[in-house]
Amino acid sequence: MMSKIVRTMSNFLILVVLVYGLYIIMHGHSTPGGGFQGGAVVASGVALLIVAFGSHSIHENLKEHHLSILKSTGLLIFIGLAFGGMARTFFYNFLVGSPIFGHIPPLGPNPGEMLSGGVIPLMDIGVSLNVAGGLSAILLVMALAITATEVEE
Amino acid sequence: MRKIAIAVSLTVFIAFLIAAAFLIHPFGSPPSQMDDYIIENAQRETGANNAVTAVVFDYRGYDTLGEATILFTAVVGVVMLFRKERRG
Amino acid sequence: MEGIPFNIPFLAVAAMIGIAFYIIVSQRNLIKLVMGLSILASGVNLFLITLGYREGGIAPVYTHAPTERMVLPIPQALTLTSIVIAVACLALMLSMVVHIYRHTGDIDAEKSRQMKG
Amino acid sequence: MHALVTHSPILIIAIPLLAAFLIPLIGRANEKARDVLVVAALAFVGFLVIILAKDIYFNGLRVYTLGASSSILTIPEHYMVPVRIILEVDSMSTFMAIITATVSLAAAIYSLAFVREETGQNRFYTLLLLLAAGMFGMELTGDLFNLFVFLEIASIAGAALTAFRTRFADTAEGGFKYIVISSIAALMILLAIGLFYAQYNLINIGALAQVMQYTMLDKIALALLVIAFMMKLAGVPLHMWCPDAYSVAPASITVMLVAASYACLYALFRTCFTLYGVCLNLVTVGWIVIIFGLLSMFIGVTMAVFQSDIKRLMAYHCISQTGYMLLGIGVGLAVLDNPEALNSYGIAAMNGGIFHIINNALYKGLLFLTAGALFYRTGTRDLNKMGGLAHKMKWTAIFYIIGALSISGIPPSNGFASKLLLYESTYQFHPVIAIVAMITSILTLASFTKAFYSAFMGAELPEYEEVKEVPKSMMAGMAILVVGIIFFSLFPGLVIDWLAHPATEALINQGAYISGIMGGMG
Repeated sequence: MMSKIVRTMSNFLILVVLVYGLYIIMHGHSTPGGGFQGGAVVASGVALLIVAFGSHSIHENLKEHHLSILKSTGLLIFIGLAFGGMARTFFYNFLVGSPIFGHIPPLGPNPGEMLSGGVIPLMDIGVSLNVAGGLSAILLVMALAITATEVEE
Repeated sequence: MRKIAIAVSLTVFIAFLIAAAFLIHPFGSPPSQMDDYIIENAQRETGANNAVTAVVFDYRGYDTLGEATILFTAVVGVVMLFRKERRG
Repeated sequence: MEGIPFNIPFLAVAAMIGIAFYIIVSQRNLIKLVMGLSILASGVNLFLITLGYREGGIAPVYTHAPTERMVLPIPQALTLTSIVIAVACLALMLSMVVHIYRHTGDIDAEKSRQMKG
Repeated sequence: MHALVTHSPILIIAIPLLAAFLIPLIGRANEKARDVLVVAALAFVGFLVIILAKDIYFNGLRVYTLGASSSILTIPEHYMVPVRIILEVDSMSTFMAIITATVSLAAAIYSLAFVREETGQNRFYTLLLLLAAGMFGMELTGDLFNLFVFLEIASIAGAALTAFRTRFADTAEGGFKYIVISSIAALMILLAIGLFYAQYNLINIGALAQVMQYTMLDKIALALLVIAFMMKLAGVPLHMWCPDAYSVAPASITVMLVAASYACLYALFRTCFTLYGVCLNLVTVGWIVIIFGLLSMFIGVTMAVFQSDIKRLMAYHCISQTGYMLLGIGVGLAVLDNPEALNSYGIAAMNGGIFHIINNALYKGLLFLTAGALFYRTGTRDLNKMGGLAHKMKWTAIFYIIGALSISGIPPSNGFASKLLLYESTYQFHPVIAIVAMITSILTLASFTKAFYSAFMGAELPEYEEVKEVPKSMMAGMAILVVGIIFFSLFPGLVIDWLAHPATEALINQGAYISGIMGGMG
């Protein structure tokens, strides 16, 4: 656990980090970024908390199985969307042209649109849940391992 | 004896790497038949402005599934290694 | 690259991979071995990303794009995949090193039986 | 039914993945449901593999383009190269998939009792399914980068499972060696993929094979690929990790790791025959493979004779048996552009080598499982500490005898059938090879007889008074493999005609593989 200044500041900074992570996740299909990058940013927020508050006090609120559920859910969303195209082929982008995220932007350089890309933004969300949960779990477990604490089943 | 073998094979390996660096296409002008298709058609086919994301989640989405699975595997592995084991 | 007689970026890749292999075969400390592998992974990633560069190209994103000439998108996707894979491997290797340290009290490859990368 | 066959290549990979993602959620709620899910998923995949294999045997190879509007649309309309990831399945792929499906089903059923006392079972089964999915992915894909990705899934899952029993001192070491070797091999493969991409801007195996020029860069890439796959399948100069990893892994996982090393063997064959094919300097490359094979055979078996740890002994035999497969395939490769020699003994040698893969997966798997059964009851792997167990563990002893007879190539067994094919054909290629192969076989028999005597015969030791037969699910896991061995011993001709020979044909016929991707242009 670090000093009070650091803890107060990280309480504030975690919001900024999370908002930035969400921005990167949600705009993956129109600007550089995406699920992996945004998920890593969110996980870096967890790293900030672990450094500021110490791994034990984080572990009291954030158990490993919460993260496990998070990453399983993310991957199930991802593979579910892939199965969704099964009427044609696995991973077929079945939402292009449909009302949900189906808008196709004008070809060539353009300002970009939020509701385009078909399944891509949804897959971004699934992957980001997996990456955020997974990297946080690694950070938390390894931080606990330094103090020789083992994880409950 | 073993050290000499390692040194020789390492030298040969690095020599081949440097040879490859000279033989490869000049930096900045790669062949691009597969990528040109994506640059031209990614917007039309997927509706995503970002061609890299279009490749990651559409054209090579299956690789990305594998990649997400690898991260999942590694996390499950790491957490499994630090689990509480019943003694005896 | 007019004016430069050879491919400096590719030579940098060759140097990185060579250094990494040297570390892997010469170091006995397991953490250093893992670092060598990490450098090897970075070298290969650098190789993939340099393959896709097109002279004067911009990132292949159409949002507010100034020109039509873009670098190749596929190597960037491949590199993204291989970075994540490298991270995953690194995490697992380090946790195994932690376990080896707990059991033997040492991270020297020679001392804990005949460890050889 | 038709739709099921069309989609079966991807379902074989996606169903274990889906089950693996579900296990963390289901396993917390109900352990029984989780066990049922694991076995049901693997059994269903086995069923899919069989219908896919049947379809391919009758109708030829199948492609599956991921994400395209139709699964057979390998190349986008009005374009000349494939852009998307394509699964390409021929008889060789389904042959390997049958091995993986059988072995993983047996391993999963065996594990039900084997790891019942351990913690972390949810993660164990998740990783087991991911390991199976990684192997299926490697075997069914037609894309080099995808091969790399699934190789990594199999490696990481395998390494984590190797270190599963963390209370023992040497498990983390075994797992660490496995992951280090796997990472180096995988990065070398990635480097080779980069070299191909730099020249041809392609990553699809069939499309690359069509335009392969065999330039200097291609030769470097070939060397990288061959060394990388040799590392992964524990060919002799690069085999040091293998006994350490195999001996510390739980027995059911060792069996899976053996199957994973054969998936790498498959990748090596794909590289040599399909990716490069006739543009190689065939005789040189063929002889390199043969020499690797001879070294693996001989050094593996001589090291095995001195081991007292039963699983280390079997691991060295594993190295030595891999040598036989390399031998058969190497002979085939060396005469690939010589139709006369190919027809008179080349195809026979390849049939023998490929038949040996499935035989070895079955009997080596069975032997590792019996070693696991001994460990389960006695708590040791040291042969010197065991003795007189034949009465207490009757079925395990019988299973061990079946496996040992088969691996040593005693006449009625399936091991004899494949070895005979290899002896006959390699003798025509070069007599010395056949002689070394026979000596290896004799040493194998000697070593397994010794192990049998020290574990099962002799005086009953007082500390094993309480030992009894292993639980039913472990017996069932072993029985699956025994049934396979007995079937293959009774009908070797049938197996060669239906499985091994189509696989050989698929490897030799590079043109069919290319035209599967490129259409009429191949």
